[in-house]
Amino acid sequence: MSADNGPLIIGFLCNWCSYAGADMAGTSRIAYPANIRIIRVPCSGRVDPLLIVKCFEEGADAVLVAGCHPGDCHYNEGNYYSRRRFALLRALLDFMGIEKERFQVKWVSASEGKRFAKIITEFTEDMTKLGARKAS
Amino acid sequence: MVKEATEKAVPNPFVPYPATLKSVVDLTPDVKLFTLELDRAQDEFDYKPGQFAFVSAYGVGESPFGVTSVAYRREGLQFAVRRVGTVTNALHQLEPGAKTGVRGPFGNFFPLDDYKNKNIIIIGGGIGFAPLRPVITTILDNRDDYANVLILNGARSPSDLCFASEFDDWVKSPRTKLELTVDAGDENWNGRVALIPDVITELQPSPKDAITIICGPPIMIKFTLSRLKQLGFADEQIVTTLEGKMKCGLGKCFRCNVGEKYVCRDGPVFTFEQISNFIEQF
Amino acid sequence: MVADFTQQIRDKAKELLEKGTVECVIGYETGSDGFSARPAFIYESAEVERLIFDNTCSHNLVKYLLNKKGKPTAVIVKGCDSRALNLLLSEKQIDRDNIFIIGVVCPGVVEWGWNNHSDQLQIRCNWCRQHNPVIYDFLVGEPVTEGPPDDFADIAAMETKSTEEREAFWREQAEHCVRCYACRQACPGCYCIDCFVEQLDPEWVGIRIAPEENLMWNTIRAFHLAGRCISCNECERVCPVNIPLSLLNRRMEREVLGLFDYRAGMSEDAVAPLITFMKDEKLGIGE
Amino acid sequence: MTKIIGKNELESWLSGIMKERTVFAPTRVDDLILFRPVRSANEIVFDYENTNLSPKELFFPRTETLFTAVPKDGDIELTPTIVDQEVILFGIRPCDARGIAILDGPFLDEPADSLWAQHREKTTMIGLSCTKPAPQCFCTSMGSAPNDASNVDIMLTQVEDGYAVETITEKGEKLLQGVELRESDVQPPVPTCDVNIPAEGIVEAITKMFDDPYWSRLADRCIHCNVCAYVCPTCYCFDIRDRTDKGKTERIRTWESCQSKGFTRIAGGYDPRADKGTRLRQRFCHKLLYFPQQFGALGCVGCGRCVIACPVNIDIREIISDVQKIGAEVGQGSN
Repeated sequence: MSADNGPLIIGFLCNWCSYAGADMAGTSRIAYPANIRIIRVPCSGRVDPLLIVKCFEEGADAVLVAGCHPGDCHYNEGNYYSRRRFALLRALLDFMGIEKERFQVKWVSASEGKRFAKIITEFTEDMTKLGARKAS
Repeated sequence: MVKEATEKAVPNPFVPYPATLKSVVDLTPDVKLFTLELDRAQDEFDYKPGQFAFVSAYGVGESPFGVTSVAYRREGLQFAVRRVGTVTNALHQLEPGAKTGVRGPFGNFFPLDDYKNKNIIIIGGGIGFAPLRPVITTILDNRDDYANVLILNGARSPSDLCFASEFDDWVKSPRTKLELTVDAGDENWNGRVALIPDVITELQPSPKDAITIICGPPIMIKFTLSRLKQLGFADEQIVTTLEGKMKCGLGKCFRCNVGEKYVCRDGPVFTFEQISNFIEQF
Repeated sequence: MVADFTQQIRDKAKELLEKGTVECVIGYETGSDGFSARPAFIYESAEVERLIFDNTCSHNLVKYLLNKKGKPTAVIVKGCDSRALNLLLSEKQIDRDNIFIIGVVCPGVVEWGWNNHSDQLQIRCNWCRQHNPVIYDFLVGEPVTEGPPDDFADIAAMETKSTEEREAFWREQAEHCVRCYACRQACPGCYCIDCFVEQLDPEWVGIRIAPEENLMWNTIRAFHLAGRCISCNECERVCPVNIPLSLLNRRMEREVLGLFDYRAGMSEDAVAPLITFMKDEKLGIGE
Repeated sequence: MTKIIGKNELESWLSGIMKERTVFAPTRVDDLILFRPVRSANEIVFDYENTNLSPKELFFPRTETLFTAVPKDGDIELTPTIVDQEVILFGIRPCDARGIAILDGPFLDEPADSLWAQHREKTTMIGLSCTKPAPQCFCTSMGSAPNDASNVDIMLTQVEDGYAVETITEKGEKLLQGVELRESDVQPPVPTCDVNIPAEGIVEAITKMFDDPYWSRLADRCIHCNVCAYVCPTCYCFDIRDRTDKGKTERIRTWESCQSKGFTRIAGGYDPRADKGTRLRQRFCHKLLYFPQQFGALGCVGCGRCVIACPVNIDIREIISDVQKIGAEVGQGSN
């Protein structure tokens, strides 16, 4: 959390849906907070839990993984696997002292530009309320 | 013991000498020749063929490399670095003018004075040729001190042959033969395609008054060694420079030991007679 | 009752070695303190007298089979250890035909330690519902009926703490950790050739042995065991600074049980939860 | 005449020191006994066999920055680490103190390791002799003793009404300035550690049986973790790599153990000690052969920590007697 501009959020966005959704938000001039640093990944299934734990270790206040709605995955099964993986990871992180709210997974399709912006805005507000992570 | 160590404000032996990268030359697709110059004159150090030094890639670490230049030519410190790990990858991204660090010189060296008037056979495989180049440079600069010289340089493919630009000078030198070989040729390669041990059997070098200096991957040394033995070479006539895992070069981290010997301080240059007496088989 | 376990094991080992069914029997022998057991590798039938079985036989011997690939080997497994056999079989790490399994109905194992004449059962025996081996070729002891399902009381207790308290708890444990990797080396589920913690490119976990790096190590190690840990709790036993690793493993075990009704190592051809899925399952994430 | 300091005077003396200098002492941390900085005398544990981890960590930390490299106007500024903190190490056992003294060999051998030298210089050691050696202890067989005071600055030995005080070095004297000690004619007890391990002639024996299959059989049960090396007061192998955080690069030295898989793997993947038997042999040969050959003393002080901590009971004392037996048989045999 850099003191002045609020929580530091890392966002892993799947190239086919969520990243396109973010583009959609941009092209339709919908503003959303700049706290999120977006990393484009081929699929939510590509996101290794190591990446998420590394984000928290390096000082991120929150991490978002956004992918296609189950069934729309460009690679058919990517989000099915990642859904299970992140359900377990969130439980482990919470158990180890990283609040559940700090790690969000959202299914955002390419057409949901508005919804994407809403998600990011709410997420940033929640994280601002929650405050910086003590550890970093 | 502790008293005077701290009193004379013991310098930290792990801090490298600041150096600047003068030039980077591609020797082969994955080997670059780095020329470094120490920033501070008082750090200048003398070194002999066979000695090595650690080169730093700040942010990643440091690795030991045989110094491939010769001190008396004053052309700066040269290292042939093959891109194989994290440090070498980082080094390969450095541009001339980059700041780095050198720690050394470490280890013993090829006792070239003892080889005077002898036939010298120099066998190098791939990047293993890097520590042998200063030996060649020294011998050819004092050509009359030595009898016949046979240089055998082998590599995976023609483009992997190290120091190709110097082959002509070597061949021009009197009583010097240069044999090249590759594991696999390419369309414009009309030279020998064979493994180094087979080339030894083909060339049949005579063990009389001869010293063989060999360096390369362990597998190549193993087979070449047995062929040389078949030709009558005795263990003390065959010299190599061992490659061990090294982290300090100071005989402290105990990563490079082969039995009771430290490769970094007692070596890296050993004769096979010495190596056969190590309690631990390398 | 446990005494004749030893004799049955010795007789079976002698028979297997003399008939040449196996080249080696991996079991337990008495250690250098004359009391607690340690792993034993018996190659000659004359040596079977070294084999023993009592309530200090804590080690999970299954992982040693990874060093005996292609060599017919017998292994002695307790109830919980036997689940590690199914884990490694289902992950194609060992070959069923090369292994002769001597299963032992477990009498419970006491706190293991050199010269530590403890008679207190290990914590894994309190939550144990697997006294009978799940897979065996020869069974020693009479199968027992298991108690009520495990209530994961230790995990519930930890969850009563606030997030800050939990964060502080694991941070302090991470300060003790010296990264000796005994937990990984003892774990039958940890057999990667190049473990992520030692990878240099990318360097996931830095070189420092420091709380931040240690936290990352313990978190990902626990995650890699999610849906695979068979709760033999050897990781916690071997830790030189007594980090309660079972809390992490069992938190994942409870989550996997809850979400996928799956317990690791229960059958040879089980499919681990993270390498399969059900299209329309609701896991309370992403909606 | 024996000088005595009462328990309360000892505690008030230590509390006084704590005001200006950091005092490390054995404290209970969960169910471990570890050397930790203490803020008050009542945190100190006095009746303990030995700490779980050895005090070597105060001189050779598990992680230490050798120097920092910071880019500064076109150049890279190297700043070697300076140890400026004066430390008092209270409650170090004689075997551990011998371990530290032994490690002066490799670390202060030319070119001396400046960090180890500074730690040694800045640390004053107050030893606590053992009243009742534990079952795993075998210090007398390794050249130490429960009351060996030769490697500490001050040696305390428990007596009925306090501690007998023996001042060994001037560092100890300086620390004791202004502390009045009672004279008494009570003789401090001389505890014995009567475990006898046949370490005599171990160097010759282990040389003879170096290639014996004993090592690979022993390595069967070894799981190759690093516990034995990290609890040991005389293991000193290390690894070096860089770490960069927000532009500042540090060259970090950390503990490493010969049992780790990549310990001797060189570029290109060749590993001269790939198989288990040779790696396990390396550990015991370093302590019982290479170290004595280079520095004279055995590389083991008999503290018994590895005996307790090894998950599969690889007991160095059992190995020493095995090596002697096999060395003798090999002796009469072929060579």
